Amino acid sequence: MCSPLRPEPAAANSHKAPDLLASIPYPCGIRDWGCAVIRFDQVSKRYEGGHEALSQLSFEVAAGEMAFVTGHSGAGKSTLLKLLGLIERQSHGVITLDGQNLSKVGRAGIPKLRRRLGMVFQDHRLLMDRTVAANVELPLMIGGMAPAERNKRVRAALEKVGLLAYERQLPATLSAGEQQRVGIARAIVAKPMLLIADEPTGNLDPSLAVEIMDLFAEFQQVGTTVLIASHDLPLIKKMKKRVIVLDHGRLVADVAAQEVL
Amino acid sequence: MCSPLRPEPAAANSHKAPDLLASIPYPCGIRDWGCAVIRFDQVSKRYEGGHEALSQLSFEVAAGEMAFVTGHSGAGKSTLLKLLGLIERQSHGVITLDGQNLSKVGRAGIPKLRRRLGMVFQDHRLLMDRTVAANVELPLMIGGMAPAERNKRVRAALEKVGLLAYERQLPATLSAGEQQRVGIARAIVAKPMLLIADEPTGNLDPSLAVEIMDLFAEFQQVGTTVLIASHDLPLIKKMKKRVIVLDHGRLVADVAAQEVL
Amino acid sequence: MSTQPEFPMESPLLSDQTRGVRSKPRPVASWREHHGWSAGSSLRRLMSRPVGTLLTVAVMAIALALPLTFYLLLGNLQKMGDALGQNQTISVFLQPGQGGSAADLMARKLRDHSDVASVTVKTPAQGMDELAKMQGFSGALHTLDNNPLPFVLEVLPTPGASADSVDRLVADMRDMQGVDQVQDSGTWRQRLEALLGVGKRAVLVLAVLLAVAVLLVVGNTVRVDIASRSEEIGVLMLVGASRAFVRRPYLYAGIWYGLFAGVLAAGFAVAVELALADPVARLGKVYAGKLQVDVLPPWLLAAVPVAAAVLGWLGARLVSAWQLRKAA
Amino acid sequence: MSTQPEFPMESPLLSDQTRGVRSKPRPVASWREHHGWSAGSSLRRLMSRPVGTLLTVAVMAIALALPLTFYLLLGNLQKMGDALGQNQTISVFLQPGQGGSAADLMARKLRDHSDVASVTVKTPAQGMDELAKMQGFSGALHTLDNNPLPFVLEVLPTPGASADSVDRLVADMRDMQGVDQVQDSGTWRQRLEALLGVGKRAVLVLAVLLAVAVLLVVGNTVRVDIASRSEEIGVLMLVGASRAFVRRPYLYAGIWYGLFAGVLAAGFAVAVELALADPVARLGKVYAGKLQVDVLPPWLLAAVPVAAAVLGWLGARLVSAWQLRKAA
Ligand SMILES: Nc1ncnc2c1ncn2[C@@H]1O[C@H](COP(=O)(O)OP(=O)(O)OP(=O)(O)O)[C@@H](O)[C@H]1O
Ligand SMILES: Nc1ncnc2c1ncn2[C@@H]1O[C@H](COP(=O)(O)OP(=O)(O)OP(=O)(O)O)[C@@H](O)[C@H]1O
Ligand SMILES: [Mg+2]
Ligand SMILES: [Mg+2]
Repeated sequence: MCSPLRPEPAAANSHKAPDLLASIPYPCGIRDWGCAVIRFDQVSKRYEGGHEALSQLSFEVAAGEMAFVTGHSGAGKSTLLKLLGLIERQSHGVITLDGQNLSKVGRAGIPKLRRRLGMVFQDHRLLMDRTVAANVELPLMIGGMAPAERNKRVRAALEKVGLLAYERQLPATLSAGEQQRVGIARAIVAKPMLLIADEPTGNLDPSLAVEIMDLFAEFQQVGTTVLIASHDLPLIKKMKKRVIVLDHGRLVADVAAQEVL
Repeated sequence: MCSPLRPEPAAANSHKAPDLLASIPYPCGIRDWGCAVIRFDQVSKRYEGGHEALSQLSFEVAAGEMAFVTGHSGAGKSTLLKLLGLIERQSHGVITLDGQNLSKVGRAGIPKLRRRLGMVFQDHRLLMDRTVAANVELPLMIGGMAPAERNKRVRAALEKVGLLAYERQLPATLSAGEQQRVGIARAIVAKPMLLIADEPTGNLDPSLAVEIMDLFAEFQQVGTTVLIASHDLPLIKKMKKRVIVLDHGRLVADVAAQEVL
Repeated sequence: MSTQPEFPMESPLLSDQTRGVRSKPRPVASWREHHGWSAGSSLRRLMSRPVGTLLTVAVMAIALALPLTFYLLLGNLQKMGDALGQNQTISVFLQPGQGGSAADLMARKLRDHSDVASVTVKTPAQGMDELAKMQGFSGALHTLDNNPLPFVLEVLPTPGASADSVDRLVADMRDMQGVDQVQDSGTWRQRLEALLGVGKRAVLVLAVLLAVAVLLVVGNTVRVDIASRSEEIGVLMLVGASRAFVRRPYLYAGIWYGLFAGVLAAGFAVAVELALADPVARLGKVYAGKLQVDVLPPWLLAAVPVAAAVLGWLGARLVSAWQLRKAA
Repeated sequence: MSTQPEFPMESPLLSDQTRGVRSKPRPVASWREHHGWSAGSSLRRLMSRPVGTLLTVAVMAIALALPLTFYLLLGNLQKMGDALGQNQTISVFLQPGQGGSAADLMARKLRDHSDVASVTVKTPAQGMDELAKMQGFSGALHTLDNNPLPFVLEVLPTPGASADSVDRLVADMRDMQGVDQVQDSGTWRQRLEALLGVGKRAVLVLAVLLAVAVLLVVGNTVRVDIASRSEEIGVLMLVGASRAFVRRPYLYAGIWYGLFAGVLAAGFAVAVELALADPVARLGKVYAGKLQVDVLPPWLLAAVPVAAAVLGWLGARLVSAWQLRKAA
């Protein structure tokens, strides 16, 4: 069900869900295609120190859409993604995620919501005393999946990021780029309905970065909504997806996929 | 004093110290211009897990030179820099730093050596419970500088990376790119004789990355030797400095500044 | 692009059409699994830093061993007190006129008293003999032709009788007809009671201190454990773990700490028992074998680890609830 | 590019031509400065997590308070023992033939003995009076015309005399000429000595346990403190800090922990003193005011925080040396 307030995506914003997606039946079945999965309505975030990291942000991301968030260092990209993961709470405005008003999600609801998201963090956030495989397995273990299936999925995810050989190692013995990919594997292993990635290619060389972006695009192909914060403009241009540009916490541009040069 | 084994830089390797530098009296006075500050001689590094991160690496970096180390994720860039900071020890070969054989540096000598280096770490390594200013002040405090002078230098360094306004904040309240710049400020504040930066622009947007690189170049101008690991090829090309390319731990190319396209 | 794209995971996973992790709900199995995992991993974690674990367990064990030791000491003191008390007879002097039959009658009456263990009748002749022996001038008094001593009843109170009930017994006997005087060597008992009073009060004070100490040590250890893993907790919660899930390994850690500390404490207590055996045995000799060392009952030694584990769990539960409230 | 490029720091820094941080060596000033900073920052750090600090300090304080309490208890027990011992007189029965002058001579001789506090001569008449009163048949013995009792010397040993020296005194008196028999109510003293023997042994066992506990608590706290800051330590060492520099705040933390715990422990001990005052006073009544509560001397109360601070420093020193060896 679309949120009733939602304007037609193509009308209000300068973007439209790619035609290609319209033909694919969405496996989840609880939402219509092209319906807003993420909806920011006049959202502001002022940190305790008094710094306004986001101000009056309004935009929507449709189900099955892939979008980049970009902007200078300190523009508010991470803050935006943190609001979606309920890591921070907005100061003003309404955020709707899959029809759910995030302000209404209480302490008990946070874990449930996070289990439906896949998040890649800018600082990796791996458990240093567990193996790579155990790190990737975490969301599945928390979800209570059976060990045999868990194992299969973990290996599949690690294979996707090219780290199957590192399965048994501790994260501390990996290079920064390898750690980043472990974080990506952990985010995708549970097949989330929404993938949120904060600077997922910051430690990757250009060719690997393209591979990872292609992986995210693959997820989009099967209906996962993908939101990626990145400052890597050449890469963003290459991907030809929607781009949301922030500047000092304000939305200064929202370029539809077709319009990306 | 040049190490006697050292071949003429311009002869053995395909690089030469820029002419400009030759005219500047080096303030340190303990080394000749163009003399090798860093010398790797058949250096290999095999980690405990059995992985050979570097193999038979030989190269020199002259005093006052600025060089990039690049390569794919896991190529061994960070390992190379860690050997110079004595964070890891090589398995084979000889590393000479400013005429000193690093294998001969004992436990007591490590802090002394590190105080002459400025290191930017890929994972920032800031103290989360001290303010930005206190973090940047660390090397000066350890060096025993007087408080008034310390304060002056800290403000100068923070101003250089554009974070003077964040002086009193805790690092946790900064964006990733801002944290990275704090790490850079800490590395330059003591005016080290050798600057080692591991992916210093991984979290910075392109324009800021250029600014930071220019800052490193400024340091080179006054005689500081600079070694930067980076996978940002466009940026590296723009800087027109020497580039050392690693691939699976092997040196596969060493491009002199003049030859960078 | 006319074919439907595959889900970007390997083929074995494609069969499952639902998204997310809860493909087949199996709450009980996964709950049991995570309990097993938590118990195992928390144990491995403790084992992976043996020195730290040993230090913590040792501190807790000492805090647990002290009350046990006091229990042991107080038990032995009480036994000693009882043993000392058992030698205390009360002498009831009958009036000079009372004869042997009156004495026997009275003795029979007194034997029915609940606080009386035994009554011995001492004739004037026996009294004179004893007096002569006791006062050290053997034979001298035998020269007296007219024995002036009265009949005396030697009353032994029941071993466990309290000072109060003995006092009442003495008063009762004083009021009996034909009794001239009752002599209770009461200072003895009074002194002992006073001594034990101080001891009991001191043990109470110490027991309170130690109970607080046990709780503090367990709580502090778990607090510090959680504080040092705040990053791990943060990560777990970021990937969707509930509070109960995050807490589980810490609760098991608390249980393990308690269990090990309890076993060690029981060992300590047995060691103290052995250390005490020698002096108590020497004391026993004074009473010609009447005194046996009071040892800790096996059920108590077995209960200590269990109770300590419960205490560890409780401390972990309290502290983790308080600390996780601060986590995001 | 013909002008020399400026060092990329602001102008006030350009005047200094040397590189690095050691522009003007000022080792003593910077050393003092860092000590002050370490003391201050470690204190602020403890204060910033008051609950945790309080828990740790409380655990340490209890471990420190226990030996103090035992010291107090043992002191009071010893006093009681002395008080009980003071009532013990030795009766020396002279041979029937010995008259009053011989008794006086002997008494004078005995008074010179170092273990003798006082000697009282009891004439046969006094003896008869006492006997009559003691045995409860007042007047009956007065009818005897021929007093058969000998002279008796009541010897009171010096209050502090040990059981051994009193035994020797008894043996000496037995060997004296004109002495018929020496009666030492020795079981009393023997019992008390045995009791105190058990008590001393127990206190020794406990004192060892507690000394270990204090060290463990301090060491464990600092260990955990350092372990939880391993990242900070790593960073400090990466930017060139020496081990001594890194360690300094932890040593100060150890000192602070010890100091606070010591003050708290002294407070605890005073509280225990007050709790003991009442039963000891009651015991004192038995001895008609002869017994005074043994209190902890002020110098000891003052020494506890100092000693605890030293202990804290020591624990921090040991553990930090061991843990920093593992750091890069
Ligand atoms: N402590 C370690 N133990 C074992 N292997 C290690 C360790 N550190 C690094 N490695 C391995 O050595 C290789 C080189 O690592 P290094 O960190 O030098 O790569 P890098 O070039 O810096 O990569 P990135 O661009 O991703 O940072 C990697 O394959 C990594 O897995
Ligand atoms: N916890 C916090 N408290 C106070 N201010 C904060 C906090 N987190 C972020 N900020 C501030 O909010 C602004 C936006 O931060 P954010 O992390 O969203 O930036 P970003 O766009 O992700 O930057 P980067 O590319 O460097 O990661 C920054 O100026 C930062 O200093
Ligand atoms: Mg960010
Ligand atoms: Mg690296």
